[in-house]
Parts: sequence; C-alpha cells; structure tokens
Amino acid sequence: MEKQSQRPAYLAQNEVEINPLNKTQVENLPEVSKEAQHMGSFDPTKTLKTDATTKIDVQHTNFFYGAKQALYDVSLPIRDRQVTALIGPSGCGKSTFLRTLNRMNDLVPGARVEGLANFDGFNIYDPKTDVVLLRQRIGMVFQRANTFPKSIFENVAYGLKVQGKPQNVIKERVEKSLHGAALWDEVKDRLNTSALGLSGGQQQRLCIARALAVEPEVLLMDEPCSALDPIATLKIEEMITELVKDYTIVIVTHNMQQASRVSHFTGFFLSGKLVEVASTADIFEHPHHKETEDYISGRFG
Amino acid sequence: MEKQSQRPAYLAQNEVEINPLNKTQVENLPEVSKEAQHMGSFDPTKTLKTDATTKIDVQHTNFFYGAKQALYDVSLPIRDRQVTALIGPSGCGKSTFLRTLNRMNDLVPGARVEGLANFDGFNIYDPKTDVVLLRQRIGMVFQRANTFPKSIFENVAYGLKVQGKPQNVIKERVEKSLHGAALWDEVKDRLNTSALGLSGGQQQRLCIARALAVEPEVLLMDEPCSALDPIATLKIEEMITELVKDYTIVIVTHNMQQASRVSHFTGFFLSGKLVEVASTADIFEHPHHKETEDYISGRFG
Amino acid sequence: MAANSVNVKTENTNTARSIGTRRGRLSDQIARGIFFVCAVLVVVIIFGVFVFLGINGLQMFKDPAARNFFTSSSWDPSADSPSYGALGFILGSVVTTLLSIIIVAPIGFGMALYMTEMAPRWVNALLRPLLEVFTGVPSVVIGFLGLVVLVPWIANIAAPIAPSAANAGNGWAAATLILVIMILPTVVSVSIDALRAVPDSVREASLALGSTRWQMMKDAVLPAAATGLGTAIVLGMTRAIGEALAVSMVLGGDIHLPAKLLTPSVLFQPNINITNAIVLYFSEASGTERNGYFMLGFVLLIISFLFICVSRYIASRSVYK
Amino acid sequence: GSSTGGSTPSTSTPTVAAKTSSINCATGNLATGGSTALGPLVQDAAKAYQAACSGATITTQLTGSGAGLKGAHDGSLNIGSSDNFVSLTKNPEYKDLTDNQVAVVIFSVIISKDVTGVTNLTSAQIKDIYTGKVTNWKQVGGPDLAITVISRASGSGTRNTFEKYILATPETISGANHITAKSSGDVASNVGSKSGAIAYDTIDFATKHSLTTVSIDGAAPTQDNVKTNTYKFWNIEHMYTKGDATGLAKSFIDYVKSADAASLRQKDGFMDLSAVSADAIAAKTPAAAK
Amino acid sequence: MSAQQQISTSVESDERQRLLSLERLTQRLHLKNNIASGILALITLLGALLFILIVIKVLWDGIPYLINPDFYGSTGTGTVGQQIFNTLYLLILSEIILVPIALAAAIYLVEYARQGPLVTVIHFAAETLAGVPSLVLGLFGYLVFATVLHLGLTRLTGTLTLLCLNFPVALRLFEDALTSVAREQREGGLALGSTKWHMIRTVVLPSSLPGIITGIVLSAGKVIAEAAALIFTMGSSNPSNVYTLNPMISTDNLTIHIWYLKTVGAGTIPDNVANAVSAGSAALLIIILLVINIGSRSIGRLIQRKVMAA
Ligand SMILES: Nc1ncnc2c1ncn2[C@@H]1O[C@H](COP(=O)(O)OP(=O)(O)OP(=O)(O)O)[C@@H](O)[C@H]1O
Ligand SMILES: Nc1ncnc2c1ncn2[C@@H]1O[C@H](COP(=O)(O)OP(=O)(O)OP(=O)(O)O)[C@@H](O)[C@H]1O
Ligand SMILES: [Mg+2]
Ligand SMILES: [Mg+2]
Ligand SMILES: O=P([O-])([O-])[O-]
Repeated sequence: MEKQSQRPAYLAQNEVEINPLNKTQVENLPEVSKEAQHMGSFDPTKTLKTDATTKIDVQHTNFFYGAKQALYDVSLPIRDRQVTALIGPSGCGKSTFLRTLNRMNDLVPGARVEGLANFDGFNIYDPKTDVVLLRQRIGMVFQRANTFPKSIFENVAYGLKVQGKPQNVIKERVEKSLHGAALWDEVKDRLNTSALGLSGGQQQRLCIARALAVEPEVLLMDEPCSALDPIATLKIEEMITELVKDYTIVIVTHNMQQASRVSHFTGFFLSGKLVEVASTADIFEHPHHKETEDYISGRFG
Repeated sequence: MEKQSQRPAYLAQNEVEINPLNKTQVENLPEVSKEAQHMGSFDPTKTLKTDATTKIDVQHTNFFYGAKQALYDVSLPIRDRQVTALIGPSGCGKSTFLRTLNRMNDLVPGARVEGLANFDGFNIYDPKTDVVLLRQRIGMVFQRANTFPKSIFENVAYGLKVQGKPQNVIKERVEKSLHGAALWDEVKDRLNTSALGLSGGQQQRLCIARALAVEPEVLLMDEPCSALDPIATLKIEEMITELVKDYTIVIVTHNMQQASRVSHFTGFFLSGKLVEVASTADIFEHPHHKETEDYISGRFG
Repeated sequence: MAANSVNVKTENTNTARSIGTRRGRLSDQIARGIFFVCAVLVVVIIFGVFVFLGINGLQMFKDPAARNFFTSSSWDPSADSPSYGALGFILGSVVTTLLSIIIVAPIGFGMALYMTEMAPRWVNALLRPLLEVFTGVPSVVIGFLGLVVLVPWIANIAAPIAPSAANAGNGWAAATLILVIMILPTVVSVSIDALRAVPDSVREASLALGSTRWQMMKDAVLPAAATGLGTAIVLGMTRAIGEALAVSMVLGGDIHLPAKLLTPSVLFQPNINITNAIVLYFSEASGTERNGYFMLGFVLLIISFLFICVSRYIASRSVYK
Repeated sequence: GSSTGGSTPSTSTPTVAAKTSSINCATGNLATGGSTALGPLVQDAAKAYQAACSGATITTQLTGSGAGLKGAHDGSLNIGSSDNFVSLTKNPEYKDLTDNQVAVVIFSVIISKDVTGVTNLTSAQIKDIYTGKVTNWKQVGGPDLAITVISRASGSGTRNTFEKYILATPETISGANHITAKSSGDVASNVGSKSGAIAYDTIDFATKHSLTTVSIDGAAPTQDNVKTNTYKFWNIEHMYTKGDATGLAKSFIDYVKSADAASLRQKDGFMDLSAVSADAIAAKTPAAAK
Repeated sequence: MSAQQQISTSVESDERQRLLSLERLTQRLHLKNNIASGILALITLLGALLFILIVIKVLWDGIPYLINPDFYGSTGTGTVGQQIFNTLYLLILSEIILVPIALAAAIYLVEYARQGPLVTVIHFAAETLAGVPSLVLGLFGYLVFATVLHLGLTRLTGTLTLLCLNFPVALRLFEDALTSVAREQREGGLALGSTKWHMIRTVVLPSSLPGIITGIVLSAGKVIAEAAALIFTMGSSNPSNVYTLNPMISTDNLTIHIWYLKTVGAGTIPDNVANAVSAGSAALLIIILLVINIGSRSIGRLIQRKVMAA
C-alpha cells in the first residue's frame, strides 16, 4: 500500500470509502500488488494537453425521458485525444449524457434531446444525422460486457463485417484491435472458441477490442470496470492510457480514484446538471463548487 | 451534526462511510434534523441488562443449503427483552441464522439445520416442533415490506384472524399494534384503504404492526430499514427502543450506526461463522478479533 | 501538416463508410416496411373476421322472418313460414359453458393450489407436461373418446331419468363433461401461473404470522392471485364456448330445444348449442339460413371478444404481474 | 379447356375389354360433393376415373344434397350432387346450376332389429311417427317399445324425397326420442345401434348394414316396383354444375352415366335412368324442369 | 420480597395460561390444515387420474394398430397413410407461410415499433384473434379464401385459415423469444455502427433461435391438432392421389379423419374399423403431442448450447 503516498491527499483521506476493492479478495490475490506497482507508471497530468482541440463540442443540451428531464443545459467540450471522465452520484445523468453522444438514446421510446453537439462540423443531435455512420465514428463500451454469443474472432470482426470489409482486412484488424485491448496474448490460440467462455474482464476487453476494430475516432465508455475485479480493472485502465494516444475517450465512472488515475479532464454531474468541468487535477484538488467538494470528499453519493 | 460528538469515536472517524444517509436528500428535508435530535434521546447502554435471562439459547448450529454449508457452529444467546443485532458483510449468513430461529428456512428446498436452539424448554430445530405455534411466538419482519394486497386493517388483523380471535379483540389489537408501530396517527383515517397505497416506510411499519398484533415474545427483523429513507429509518429505530420494553428483538443490519444506536448486544458474522458476540459497546469499542475491528472500521464489507 | 494528413485520411474513411452503410440503410428501410405490413396483418385479419362475419351475419335481418333471432328459440328455416330464433342455440352454449366452468373452477384451483403450494417435485414433473399436452390435445380425440366411452356410460347411468333411454347418453351432460376435460388443463395452467406470480414474500408474511399452510393459501395466496384466477376462469370460458367438434360429436341434437327445460333430465337428451348448429347445418344452408349461421358465428365472435376484454380488464387490475 | 390425357377418345360402344380406354380422360382438380346417397357411386367412379386418368384429381365431400347445391353455386365445388331437382321457388339463386342426371336411387324405410313383427307400414302410419303422434311401436302393430325416430337434416335429398313422396308434409318430429343423423351412412349406423329405431335411407346402405326394410303401403322397395313407380320412395340422382359442365367435370359426369360405370352403379344399388319408365320419370320431375 | 415473588409467579402462570390456549388453538388449526390439504391432494389425484386414464385409454386402444405396418398404408379401409401425409403436408406448408410472417411481425413489434397506440392495437388484435373460436375462423376462411378469393375447398384455403389461427400464437411466442435477448446485446450491435436490420439478423435472431424454435414447434402442435377450422375450408375427403404437393386439391388430415369417421362418414365403413382407425389415429396424435411438448424444450436447449458454443 505504499502507493498511497503518491496519490493526492484527498484520496488517502477517503481511501476507505472510495476504494472499491474488497480487501478480503485482494488479500487472496497476491498478484495485485505486482500489478498495482504498474498502476503508478502512468500519470495523466503528464499527457494532459490543456490546449487540445475540441473533438465534440456539446452545448446547452437538455434531455428528456418522456416528460422527465434528465439533463439540464449541459455544455462540455470533449478534447481530442484526451480522456474526459464523467463523475457524479447514481442517477445524476452521466450515462444519459454519454449516450446522447452516439445517439444510443434513440432506442429509448419517448426520449428527446435538445441542444447542440458539434462533431466534425455537424450536430450529433440533428435528426438528419446518419446514426449508423455516427456510431461507426463514435464507438461505445458498456458497463456490462455485452459479448455476442459468437466466437471471439466473430465478435471483434462484427463491426468490420457490418462495413463489408474484405476478409484479409478483417483478419488484420481483429489482431490489431485485440493487441490494442491487451487481449491478444490471452486469446490468440482460441480465436474460434465462444467468447462467452472468457472471464468477465476478458469479455470487457473483448468489447473494447470490438469497438476499436472499426477504428472510431471517439470511444465512449460507461463504467467499463464496475463489474470487474481489481486486476481486470487495472488492465483496462492501463489500456486506456495507451489508447488515448490515438483515440478521444470519454469515460463514466463511479470510482473517483479511477477518474483521477486515467482522465485528463473531469466533469461532475449532479441531478442532471453539469456542476463543474475542469482538468482532473483541478477538480480533485481545487474544486470550485461546494457540491463537487462534498462529493469527492465522500460526503454523499 | 452536533450529534456526532455524542457518538463513539470510531463512528465519527468512519462517519462518511457507514452513514447511509444521502446528504442531498437530507438537505431537502428539513424535518430530519428535528427527528435526528430525537434520535439521541435513547441510548441502549442505559437499558442494557447484562444479566438478562436467555430467551433463546442457540448452540452449535450448522446450516446447509443442500450441499452448501451456510452456518458453521454458531452459538449465541438471545437475551430476554434486549435488542440483539447481527452484523457482517453480505452473504455471511445473518439472514440464514435469523431465519433458523422461526424455522422460516423450512421453506427452502433442501435446507437442513443441525444443533440446538433452546426456546422455553424445547429445541426450535426439532423436526417435531410445531412451527405454527413457534411462529406465533416468534414473529418476523422482513427486509422488504411484504404487505398483503388488502386493506390496512386487514393486514394488521391477519394474524389475529388466523388465530380466530373475535372481532372486538381484533379491533382493539389492531389499534394497539398500529400505535406500537408508531403508525396509528398516519393511517387511522384510512384503515380500509389498500395497504399498497402506503409509502415504503409506512408499509414497513405496517408489517411491524402486523407482527406485533399477534403478541409474539420474540421479534426477528431482517434489515428492516435497508429499503427506507433516513426519516422512516429513524422512526423505526425509535419504535424498536420502545418495543424492547416488552419484546425480545433480534435485528439484522448492514448499518453499523444502526446497530450501535438500537442494540444491547451485537453478534458479528463472517463467512457463516459467528466471530464474536458481546455487548454492543464492547463490540464497537473493544473488539476482541482482528476481523471485527477491520469490519467495523470499514476496511471491508 | 501532420494534422492535415490525418484529416484527409479521416474523410476518406468516412466516404467509404457512408457508401457501405447506404446500402445497409436501404435494406433496413425495406425490411422495416415488410415487418410493418406483417405486424399490421394481424389487425387486418381480426378486422376482416369481424367485417366479413358481421356483414354476412347481419344480412339475415334483411329477411323479416329473422327478426326473432334474439327473442325466440324456434329455429326452423325449412318450414313454410321459416323461423330463425337462435335463443335455443345460445342457451345451449351458455348452459354447457357455465356448467363446465362451475365444475372446473374448484377442481382447477384445487389442482393449481396443490401443485404450486404442496406438491412434491415429482408430482409437478409428471403433471406439468401432461397438462401442457392436454391443453393442445385435438378436440376430436376427446370427442371420439366421448362417443365411445362417455356417451354409453352416461346412457347407462342416466337411462332411468332420461326421457329416452336410447338417447340418454347424448346431450348437455356429455357436452359439459367433454368441456370439463377440454378446459381443465387451460384453467389449471393459467391458475398455476397466477399463483406463481404471487411473490414468495406474501407466503413468508403469512407463515411468519403463525398461519398454517392452508390459511396461507386461503387468506394470503388466493386473494393475492384473485385477478389471475379470474383470468383463468374467463380464458376457460372462452375456450368452452367456442369448442366445436368434440361437443358436436356428443350433443346429438339438431335444431330443437327440449320442451321441458327445467328438469334435470334436460341434461340427458339430445340437445343443441351454437357450434353444433354451425357444424351440422352450415355447409348445406343457403339464403337467410346461411346468413343465420354466419350470424351465430358472429355472436360467438362477439362473446369471445367480450371475454377477452374482460380478461384484459381483470389482468390490468392485477397487483402482481 | 378440356384436354384428353393420354388415352384415346372413343365413341364406340364400350366393351368390358375396352373399359379404361373408353374414358374420355381430362386432367385437373375436380371438387365434387353433396348427396350422401349418391356418395358411394361418386366415390367409386372417382376412384376408377383417377385410376384410368392419371392427370385427374377428384375429391368428394359427402355433406348432403343441400350442401352440394350450395357448393356448386358458390364455387367451392365443381360438381354438386343432389337427390332432388333444384327447387327454384326455395332457392331462386340456384338458377345458374345445370342439371346432369346420372342414375336412379331407391330409398327405403328401415327399422332396427328389435322391432319385430313389423313388415309393412302405411304412409299414414309413417307420417304419424314422423309428426310425433305415434311414439310406441305397439301403436303400429309392433312390440311395446318406444320409437326412436331418426331423421336427416333439412338439406338432405333423402329427407326431401321422403317428405315429398311419403309424408306429403314436412317432418315435425322433435324431442328426446328423435335424433338427426349426419349422412346416409350415419343413418344406417344409428339404426343398427339404437333400439326401437326407424329411419329412411338408400336401399344400398340398408342392405350393406343388413337392416330390416319395410314395405310402404304394401309395396316393397324393389327395382321392379320402382320401374313402374308402384313404390314411390325413390328419386333421380343429379350432378349439378355451375353452367354447362366442361372439361374434367363434363368428362367425369359422362363417365358416371356411361355404360363403363354400369357395374359400379349396380354394385352401389343404383338403377340406370333408362331402366325406369318414362311415366315414372315424369312423375318425379317437377313441372319447371320439364 | 415475597410480594415480588408472588407477582412473578402470577405473571408466569398468566404466561403459561396464554401458551396453553395458544397450543390448543394451533391444534385446531393443524386439524383444519390437514383436512384441507387432504382435500386438495384428493382433487389433484382425481384430476391427474382423469388425464392419465385418458392417455392410457387412448394408447391402450390405439397402440395395437400403431404397431401394425398396414395401418400406415394407403389402400383399403382402416389405413391412415394418406392422412399422415396430409397432416405433414399441411404442417410444413403452414409453417412455411406462418414463420416468416409471424417472425416479421414480431420483429416489427419488438425492434421497430415505438410503444404507442399502434402497438397496443396490434397486441389487442392478436389477443382477440387468439380468442376467436377456430370454428368461427373456419367460417371466415370459407367466406374469404374459398368463396371470395375463389380458392375453393383446398389445402391452400385450409393453410390460410390455419395462418389466421396460428398467427397470434406464434407472434406471441416469437415476441417472447426476441424480448428475451438482452438490450445490451442490441446496443452492442448498434454501437458498432450496424444498421438495425443487420443488427437484428446478426445479433438478435441467432440469440433468440431457441425461443423461435419453441414457437415453431408449439404452433406445429396446433396445426396437427386442428380440425374445426378445416372442415369448411379444406374438406374431409381425399382424391386417389394425395401424395402430391398440389396445394389446390382438397384433402383431410388425421384429426378431420377421426371426426369424419365418427360423424358424416359413419356407416361408410364398418363401425369396428372406424373405431380402430380413430383409436389408432388418436394414439398417434397423443404421442406426437407428447413428443412435441417434451421435445420443444430439449430442442430449444440443444440449440441454445449450439448457439452459445459457436
Ligand atoms: N429509459 C429511461 N426512462 C426514463 N428515465 C430514465 C431512463 N433511463 C434513465 N432514466 C432516469 O434518468 C436519470 C439519469 O439516469 P442515468 O442512467 O443517466 O444516471 P447515471 O448517472 O448513469 O446513474 P448510474 O450511476 O446509476 O448509472 C435517472 O433519474 C434515471 O432514473
Ligand atoms: N436459498 C438459498 N439456497 C442456497 N444458498 C443460499 C440460499 N440463500 C442464501 N444462500 C447462501 O447462503 C449464504 C448466506 O446467505 P444469507 O442470505 O444468510 O447472507 P446475509 O448475511 O443475510 O447477506 P445479505 O447481507 O446480503 O442479506 C450466502 O452465501 C448465500 O449465497
Ligand atoms: Mg449509468
Ligand atoms: Mg440477508
Ligand atoms: O343424399 P343426401 O345426403 O342429400 O340425403
């Protein structure tokens, strides 16, 4: 636990609370400390580019589930090739916001969005936007691994087949994406076996590989680690810091340590409103709002 | 929050963690502080009788769900007219233990219990024990209010009708129990409306009233407040401290503050074993076992 | 420079992508249209059933002789002055349906209660598949058994009180028993579903108050399942009133209602109902009579429609889904 | 659009040897149906025809004469067979049907085995039974046994013939002792199994089920009595088509009438039209059809 | 001291008293419980016995014919080879028409339609149609397919009528099968930029295959068992050559044949032969239904395993 000293003071102070690791479990798994040492090897503040261009410029977004408003006037820039973390208590609208970005909310009957999300010159929310194309450019990874009941290869190849890519391209890209998701070594010998045979963490990385395969520009991740054990979580966090070199990443997380470990920017949501967005270090060390401070110091949520 | 100072030091230290109250919610509800002041008006240490007779003497209990053992050699005395709290991490066997006491586990196919639970001279676990009589003497309140889809009156009268009590007795006892469950004032004008129209907290108190109506000697409560908001929780805790004058109470709780607020004795379970049982103050201030200390200081669970 | 080249690359990919997806979108649109047509087909069919039967059935009222359709029980299309009173047929269907549901309800609920609340596992393992088979058993198989087993048996028993010993086996009694066999599996299955839908917490609540299992069933489970059990009754009746061939095989009647309706012996003589009339006479009827059978079919349609509405209403009031 | 299958059309007088070759084969699907009295002959003829002409598919729905006429009229059948002439007063819409007479059928009144001692009934007695006036066999000279009256549905050609030539009035029987059988075969099987039963059916079914036939007004149901119309309970069998028969329908009807099918007619108890006197035929033919 | 003792004894005896009366009460309750349980068990026993006896009776009467190969022949009286062929023909033809239509409708309702009046209307229509007596559908089929559309009494008319009968049943089962596929799976497909229809084909349909198979098998059971809807639409007799795929001819099937032999066709063949054929056919039908009911589940499970272990 010597890592604690490297972390900001506010984390140590609330360590017990916001650490999701189950101690008993960790004690049974000696590998953790080895992995954990790795954990400190990246530091988002080193790759932070405060002047990064805005990849998606979300402005004055209101969102409604039928009559119920779930987002209130949210404006937030998503920076190119940076990790933006969204935090906030349960039900505050993080997932809703994330899902507006690739129009996944279209699937919810009665859902309605207002506002502007400028992506590459067009408005994501525009009804005329080609959502199929949009989703090929803005990929998504979900909270629970939603592997298809197909082989590992077929899972990763799915999006490529959608695009009608030739077989050789598919082969090459599948391998590349599995490398990207740090899964290649574990599955290279069993590409044709069912993906459902993988562990939870492997399945989650498979979903990430699947998303990477179509080479999106932006990757949305909704609590990708919440169902995973500490080791799998670390693997994915590590992967994120690798991926951000090529991809713009938006990640929703309940785990504030995770936000501080992987993200360059953090937005704090409360009851459908974006309370504050700033560089992660700023948010955690000098929050401007009382609510933000209360939340990150664990007084609620 | 001036109440904090009245609580044991270990609680303040972990206040953030084990307080289940959602602060934002609390801030919206000004009544809380009024109620909270009330909260301090009782102190289980004042009514603690370390020499209270043993109402149920549980000895060397093993419990199996089919092949899976869920309780290992649990021995625990339940003192007459005292509140015994059972704490421990999820899945440690608290509910299982509680449900052996009124043979509720009989309903689980393949369940099997070994050991002795001496209640008034007979062994609760004995297959020949009359479970109907037993359950009339040992009442139970469940985690989620399981109100019948009947009127409020019918709900409370249920156990009395089961016993074939005459109408006038039923009337009187229904009122008395609703008083006892601190619900009378809220429902006296709508006794004949459906119980499902009540709020969660009211339904839970209705279930308590229902259990009280048959005048059991022992009342088992399995996380009776876990689905409730802070105000409803406080009402029920208050009610428990009233009821304990007449009833022997066993309560399972995830909330250690609750245990310390209402119970005289506390038993700590871990992985199906009873690690430690002692007066609540002892458990929280001078735990004898490392695991207990780790648990109450929030290092896992 | 570097940034530029990246942009160009992105644009290329996008054009390729949009071409790839456009084809997909077109097929998506076509598929969607086909699916929509198929889904609406169900509405078209039921609408067609109402319209075609309704129009053909109601046409009978162009014939003044048909005015007594709902007021008389004399059906005699071939008489010199034809009469089209359908009350006799309707009465037959109502009587057999009600009698059968009166018999089936206690047995069905009893079986469902036993199977959900008391039965050892093997009993369910045996009975559930059996019930499912019987829910779909061809009605002619039951009708055949009715003819070769039930009718002679009833004839033996009822001969002394029946007006005609030779025909004592046919009639409403046989039809009712046939219907009991036909609808009991349905009623039991739906009742079991209704009882299963009652959460265990209700059972625990009752038992924890010191009730016996029987009290739990009677006072907690049955009331909580009331709406589901109501649905079971209504579905059973829907099936009973529309049952045709099996009933027709044992009814033995033609177009005449027995003279004395209010004696028990009315159950043990050839008798009539709606479906039997249609099965027997529809294929040779013409003119007003033919429309009359369509009208009878329309009456059945309306009755089953009302039953469905009632069951939907009951289900919508259920506490537990 | 008739086509001539594989066999050569022949106009020569058929001989037993040239039996199959004399059928003027047509192909296609032919739905026939109606009279259950004529049923056995149509079924046998269909079988023989299909055996000879591989391209023909013929089905026979035995649902009663009324159903045959209705089916021919509304198009669900290509040929509707009937024991009666179409009654245009009752069904004016059937004027589109063309009559093809194919044979003569003999009906009989039959009683069950336990009705002993009854060999003759007067038409008045039969009428009393079928109008419910007489309910016990002893009233008509039989044993003390309740009469179980078996009828046919009102569309039945057998029943219409019975009402017209024997009762001279519609049946009015109803009640517990009365049942309605569903076809000629069903009548026979019911008379065979019910005690004290009386019914009317073709002589063919009566013979095949070895049932007791009775003389009516002293005349026994024999071919000779029919030829002279001494015995009244017989009728002409018709195969109606919508408009003139063409193609397979025409070919099949021709076959049923033809000398080729004579043995079939004989086997199933039918008489050739030519065997019956012109007077007798005229007596059965309504004025409108002449 | 003594006063205290007295109080405590009186309290104790009160307590005893209460317990004794409670004990008496529960004895009574147990008695009632046992009586009621006995009655329920008896009712169930009788009900079960009824069904078991019917099955035994049918099998007992029928199996002697089933094990006789002549029974399946097609010449002479007392054979059902033709009826078995017709049953299979009808089964396959109606499934070929039914499955794509019902599946398409289910896909529309589950995947495309927005929750709203249209879906409510469709569901209500389906439920109503499912409740329409099959005889009434037979009248409808006669009117529309046989007469208005001039299809006559043919296999095709019968099949179309069966479609009306089975549509709501299959629709319901297919909808259940589709909704059983997790929303996350669908989102997974869409988030990869697949169009909806492509996603349905590649994600939803393969995953819901077990449920779809169950739906097909159960609706097959209904086709096999149906007779009332067919007697006015398909007829009840066979041409000499039923072994043809021609949909424009009129035929019967096993169930119609049983009905026919005991009603309209009674007396055309000897009663004992008719009973033998009916008994044999009834046994055959019961066996088929038993197999279908037990089989549909195991087939579903088998497919599930196959799909999951792709
Ligand atoms: N399909 C829906 N229909 C109606 N309301 C919804 C729907 N999905 C979410 N909501 C509501 O919208 C609000 C925001 O939900 P959202 O899922 O975005 O929260 P979240 O921040 O992701 O929470 P969590 O951390 O629990 O995932 C909540 O109040 C939720 O109840
Ligand atoms: N019906 C059952 N069949 C098999 N195992 C069971 C059953 N109920 C509980 N268990 C197992 O027994 C163990 C103890 O469960 P129990 O419900 O008593 O825990 P608990 O302490 O009440 O947990 P919680 O705080 O989550 O309610 C757990 O491992 C649980 O998975
Ligand atoms: Mg979320
Ligand atoms: Mg528990
Ligand atoms: O020959 P029929 O069936 O009409 O009597």
